[in-house]
Amino acid sequence: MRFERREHRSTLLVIATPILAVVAALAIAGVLIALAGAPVFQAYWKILTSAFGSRLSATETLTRASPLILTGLAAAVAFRARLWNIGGEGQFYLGAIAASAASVHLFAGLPSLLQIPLLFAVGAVAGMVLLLVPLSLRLRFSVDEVVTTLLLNFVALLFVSMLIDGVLKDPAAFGWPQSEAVDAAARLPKLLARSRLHIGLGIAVVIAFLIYFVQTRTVFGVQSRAAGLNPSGAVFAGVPLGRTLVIVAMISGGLAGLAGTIEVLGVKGYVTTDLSPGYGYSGIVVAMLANLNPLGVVLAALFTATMFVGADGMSRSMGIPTYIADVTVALSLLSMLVAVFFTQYRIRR
Amino acid sequence: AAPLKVAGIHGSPVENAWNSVLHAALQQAAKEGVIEYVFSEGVSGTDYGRAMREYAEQGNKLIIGEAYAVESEAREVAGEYPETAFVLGSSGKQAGDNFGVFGTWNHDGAYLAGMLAGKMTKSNTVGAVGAMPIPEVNMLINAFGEGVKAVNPDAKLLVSFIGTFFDPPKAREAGLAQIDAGADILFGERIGTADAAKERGIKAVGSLIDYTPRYPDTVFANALWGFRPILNAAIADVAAGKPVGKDYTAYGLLKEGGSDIVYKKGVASADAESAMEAKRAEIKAGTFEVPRNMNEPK
Amino acid sequence: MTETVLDISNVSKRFGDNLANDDISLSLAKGEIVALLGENGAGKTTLMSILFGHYVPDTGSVSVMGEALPPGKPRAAIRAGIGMVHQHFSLAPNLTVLENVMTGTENLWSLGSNVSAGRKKLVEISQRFGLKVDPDARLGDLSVGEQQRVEILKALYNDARILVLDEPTAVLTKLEAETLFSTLKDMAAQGLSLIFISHKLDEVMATADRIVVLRGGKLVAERRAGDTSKAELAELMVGRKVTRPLREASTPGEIVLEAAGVTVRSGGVDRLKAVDFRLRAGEVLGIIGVSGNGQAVLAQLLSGTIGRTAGDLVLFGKGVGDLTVADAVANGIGRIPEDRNRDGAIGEMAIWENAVLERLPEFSKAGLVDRKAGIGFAQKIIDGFDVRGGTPTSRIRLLSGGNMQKLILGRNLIEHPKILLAAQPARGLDEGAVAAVHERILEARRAGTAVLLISEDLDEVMALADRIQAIVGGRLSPSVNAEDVDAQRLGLMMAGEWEDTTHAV
Amino acid sequence: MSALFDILASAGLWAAVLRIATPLILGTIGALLSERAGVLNLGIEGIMTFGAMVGWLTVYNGADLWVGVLAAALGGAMFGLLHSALTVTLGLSQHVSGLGVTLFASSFAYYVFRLMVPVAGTPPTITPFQPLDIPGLSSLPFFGPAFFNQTAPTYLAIGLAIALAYVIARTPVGLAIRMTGENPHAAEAQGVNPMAVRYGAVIAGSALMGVGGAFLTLSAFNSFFPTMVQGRGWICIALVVFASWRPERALLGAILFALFDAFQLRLQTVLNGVVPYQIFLMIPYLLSIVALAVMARRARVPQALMQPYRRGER
Ligand SMILES: Nc1ncnc2c1ncn2[C@@H]1O[C@H](COP(=O)(O)OP(=O)(O)OP(=O)(O)O)[C@@H](O)[C@H]1O
Ligand SMILES: Nc1ncnc2c1ncn2[C@@H]1O[C@H](COP(=O)(O)OP(=O)(O)OP(=O)(O)O)[C@@H](O)[C@H]1O
Ligand SMILES: [Mg+2]
Ligand SMILES: [Mg+2]
Repeated sequence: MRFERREHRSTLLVIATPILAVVAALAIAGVLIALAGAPVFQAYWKILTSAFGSRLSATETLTRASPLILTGLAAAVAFRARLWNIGGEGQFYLGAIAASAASVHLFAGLPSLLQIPLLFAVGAVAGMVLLLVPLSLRLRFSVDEVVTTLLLNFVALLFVSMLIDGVLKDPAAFGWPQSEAVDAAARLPKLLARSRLHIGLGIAVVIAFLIYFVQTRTVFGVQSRAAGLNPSGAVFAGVPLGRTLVIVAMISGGLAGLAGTIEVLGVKGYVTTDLSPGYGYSGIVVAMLANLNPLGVVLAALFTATMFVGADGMSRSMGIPTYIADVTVALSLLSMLVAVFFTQYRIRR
Repeated sequence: AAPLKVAGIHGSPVENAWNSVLHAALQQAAKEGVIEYVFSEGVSGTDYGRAMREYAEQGNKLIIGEAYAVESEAREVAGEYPETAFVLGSSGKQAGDNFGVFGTWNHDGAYLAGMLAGKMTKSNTVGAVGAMPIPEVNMLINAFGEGVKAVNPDAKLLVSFIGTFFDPPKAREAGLAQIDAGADILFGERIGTADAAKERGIKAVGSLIDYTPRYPDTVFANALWGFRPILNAAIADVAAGKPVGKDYTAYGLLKEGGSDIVYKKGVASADAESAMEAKRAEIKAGTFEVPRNMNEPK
Repeated sequence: MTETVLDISNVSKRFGDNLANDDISLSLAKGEIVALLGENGAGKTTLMSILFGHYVPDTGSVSVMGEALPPGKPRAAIRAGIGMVHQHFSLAPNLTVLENVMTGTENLWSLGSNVSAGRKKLVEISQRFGLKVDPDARLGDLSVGEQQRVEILKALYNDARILVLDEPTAVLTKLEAETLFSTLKDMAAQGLSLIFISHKLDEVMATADRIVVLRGGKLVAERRAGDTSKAELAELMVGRKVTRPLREASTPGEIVLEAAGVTVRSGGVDRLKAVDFRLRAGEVLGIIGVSGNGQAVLAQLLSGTIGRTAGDLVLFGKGVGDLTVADAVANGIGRIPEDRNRDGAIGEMAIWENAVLERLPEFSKAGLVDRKAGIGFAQKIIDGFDVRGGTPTSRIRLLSGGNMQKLILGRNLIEHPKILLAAQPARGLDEGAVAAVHERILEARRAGTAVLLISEDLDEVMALADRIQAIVGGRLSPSVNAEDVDAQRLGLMMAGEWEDTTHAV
Repeated sequence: MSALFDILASAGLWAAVLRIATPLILGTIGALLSERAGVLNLGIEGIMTFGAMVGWLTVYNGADLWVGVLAAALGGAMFGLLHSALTVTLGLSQHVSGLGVTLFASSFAYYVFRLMVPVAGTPPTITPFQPLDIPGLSSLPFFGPAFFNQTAPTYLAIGLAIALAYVIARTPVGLAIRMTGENPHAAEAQGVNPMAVRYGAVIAGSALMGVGGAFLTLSAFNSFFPTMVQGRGWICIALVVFASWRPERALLGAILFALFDAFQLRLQTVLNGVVPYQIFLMIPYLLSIVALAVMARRARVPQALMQPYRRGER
């Protein structure tokens, strides 16, 4: 058996495979649900209604998708240029802590219209800086960035933990390790009252379109792709390799930092070490599901959020262990990865 | 009356001692037919707000849980669901009519256990392993230390924090480290500590739940905390249509029957035990109050 | 005829829509040397991969010494005595020579490896066949020629009785190639049977007993070496008469590019040492040399991918300091890189993107790429330079080497550059493609383009260049007129002996 | 200063070091084995979690402790099979598949645990491995309590690391693994099936990871809890780099890291929080990055690491 790359993809294939993947994932999850003694089809229905069946569930799904779009874009942009940024989680946290510290200690009192953009910039820069470290190691010493970015996640998280346990600790938080709450003017406006949905979703979607445009239409987009696919060929064609990768890293790290910023300003208001349930890591999977297409990232993020919020809510209403939510997400991600593969390859003897 | 619909939202897995106290009380109440109980565990800060909202929308009347990592958001949610009563573990204050709080004040028991430990230590060094230096943990460890010093002013207290709420092997390592540093009795604010004591054949004190059955030869005393009195008070308020926006902490005090010490008789000397029992009676009578020191123990 | 050691019968193999091998039968006698000839993509490597078990044939079978080989099992092929030297080296740079050779040769589950026995055997074989290597050297530290030796030793170590070599000389110098072939002949005399693939007809004629020609996946001809000629073979391969174009006399114009005392230092070594040359419009200046002597550095310098350490570059009468890629393109310097897959193309990108990548500023407005114009440009190249096998939007990886080379040539020549820098422009190409590339270069020369041709292939340089300079150890010889020299003289120049052959220009 | 020395001179510290190191040794050599064959396995965190759970559950249901270890190995191998199917057969991106496996294996472990073990107030326990009494050695002064008072799996882990070092450096199968990690095409050309080698290495490596996780529940502790692996898997990934892909150095690296950790816990009792504990925890990660920067020049990274191998594709 071997796999042969498809040169053409039929529309049917592109639509049918992901559906098959979801069906497969739900079938396996169904077995586990049945093991818990719950009626399987009712559980499926609950997954759907818990994700979209009410105002609350729909807004929750969208709220959860927002940071995933940004971390997914961060991964997609970098992977396009073959910059393996596995450090989205760390960049997310650094962005969050930088923005919240800036809001408390630098920009407190500034009006929203001024403060929020400033904080976005601060958070994005923090994410960039964290990614520029492994990038410069790669450019200078040719150190593979997969492991370095991965390791920096833990350094960043410990660093944040140290800050919120030290200099940035909120004195009013009863000793709980968390940062001081951001300025009220720094909180992102809600899209809907009585929900957690904030304008971060809109920002994320707009950025997705922007990136799509940059990648497909601009000189930089073509050059960064060339740099990723064949560095020495790109150099021969006059692509400034180092500069291109630096810009890519800045965009990627910046987006992950921005994700953290938006999450902290939009949802929580302060930083703890459980601000992110792995958004940085999920972003990588989201990006792969989307085949690194920025618009696809929006859909993949929505899909991932739907699966999680749906299954999580289902577990609560069916009274089965909460962990089924993560199981379902993992299964859908894995089967979706396989599905994406089969849209690109066919089996040959 | 139909049983009250109650939901529990646990930030940690329900094996975590603190959550297990809530969980056991809730399960017991459900078994007695007082309430109908559903729960979620291991709910992260990001998901906590949603879980609260979902349970509120599903028609639960009382929601029990922990606001520590989500203090402001929890109050926000309560504001949005005025029909639902929320009673959450918190270091903060109650809010509005439907947001009540409770603290974990089993420091009375810790003080009393400290009195036993102070008399038992031969190295004049005792240890305490805690999660993080947050007020309630500090208060507990400080109370234990005060109890030790009350009977043995020369004794030294070693304190370690493991930096997380839930890593038993790590708590065990921290306990071993204290034993290596000379401690011969450990106060295990965190589960795992007693395993170190057991391994080295010394004695340990448990917190929140009764660890003695689990470590029969090791854990000789426990600073118990019971949630049932708090739960009962909250259920009664909800059933009576009274606002729950108050502080339920006091129901957890020894004086109110919410917490206590349980200990294995005959491990400490008879003198030590009777001195301790005398103090216990004073606390019950309200004539003695264990100091509440929430500063990080040094 | 003596005993038959190998029998390939009725092998067919299809990749997608492409019938790579079409009912091919071939046999090999003990001690015989067979050359396999064919255009790029004719199916030679595919056939050998089937023989070795890398690929499973759709139909047909292979048998060795009368015993059928199970398909798709390299291990079985090795056991049966087949050794293969791959077109692209299959070596691990981080392992030692001995480790590279010994991999897979012992029972995988034995508890220890008999390294000393392995070393002994390797030394023995290397002495017997005259292939000297240091068993404990790290492979990555060896030269390409030495690596080629390790490839062959690997096959011999497995007691190969049939040795298959896929373009073994593509990366070797003429001298290395000659040594290799004399070794191969010795081996054949000792009873080894050989199949080798080559595009170089001289080698084929000089070495093979029998020549087999593939075209479009079919076996189209079989000749004994004595009964054929280069011309006939070229025609059999391509299916029509092929003749390499001839250089007509011309008068060069003014000097367009001049190097005076240019030195390039990198990694603490002077890669180019005070190099001087002058290039005139309408002439071809050939630079010959054994690989590793600085021609790659010279090409990089003029392509704008590295800078000088000392000396001056003068372009159209003006000093340019260091040339960047953008300068080069803007000044009308066309560039054909030595390694088309590594430098000349981004395999996963579309043909049109590859066509415009180095001149994106021309095909963009305000940072936005004009896709339509780019596709139009690519189509013009495809039409004008007879690039077959793809449309502007298909990935360039799908083109065969010859067609990719035509595209690269096209993107440089279509706008009539003033200077063309051509590094090894015909490397690895089949006879038909070579002729096409040469024709284009001479056409550019007729139109007044100044061509700097860097090549290791003396025949190519003698056919195309007006003047020739040799590069040895980073030094450039004075130039000689092509008319005044023969292969022998050039050989001496490449060995660094040019003092007495100087002809000033 | 003397306080620091006292800590280093205490037998308890060294006993703790070996104990803390054991799961790291197992996880690291597991990750190392599969990386040597060219496959990065970021599934390790989840695989260790699953191993911890399934090993414990097996013993809880009445099986012998060693049967628990075996179950953890099998459980790990199962996820190794999944990771290989995705990355070796299909050639999917290894880090993405690994992250997926981690998410799946850990949540699956929690779910199964919760289904199998009814929620009780206190976590149910088993009787874990007890320290082995090695005649003659265990009673030595200092050395006895420091090094010869460990449970059997600790000695097993050390033995396995040494054995793996031997296998990789000195045996034909080790050479085949190295060749596959350096250049799978070359392996194939020598009659070694790189797919099979990768499957084998990933599966065996994952089994080791599973056993590493099981150490936490069968020896270091006696119950299973969700999230109990606490990032130890990621430490192992760092340690592989730190060890420059050599099992014997992985052994040292794990011990060094454990020394940091044990020392840090003891230092708290002395320094009482002068240096934030986070600093200590960061050190192994930062050291690995530095080690990588120093080593990358010498190109000791398996050259085909993370490169999918597809037969018949160039
Ligand atoms: N792995 C593959 N997948 C798909 N098609 C292939 C593959 N390998 C070869 N082909 C097809 O088989 C044909 C023959 O290729 P092959 O490599 O055998 O040519 P060749 O004669 O060795 O060429 P060259 O002289 O350039 O080495 C090609 O034209 C190509 O279409
Ligand atoms: N893996 C592959 N998948 C699909 N097509 C392939 C593959 N490899 C080669 N081909 C096709 O085979 C044809 C010839 O390929 P091949 O590599 O043999 O060309 P070539 O002339 O030998 O190139 P080079 O000179 O670089 O060796 C091309 O059409 C190419 O697209
Ligand atoms: Mg070829
Ligand atoms: Mg070929």
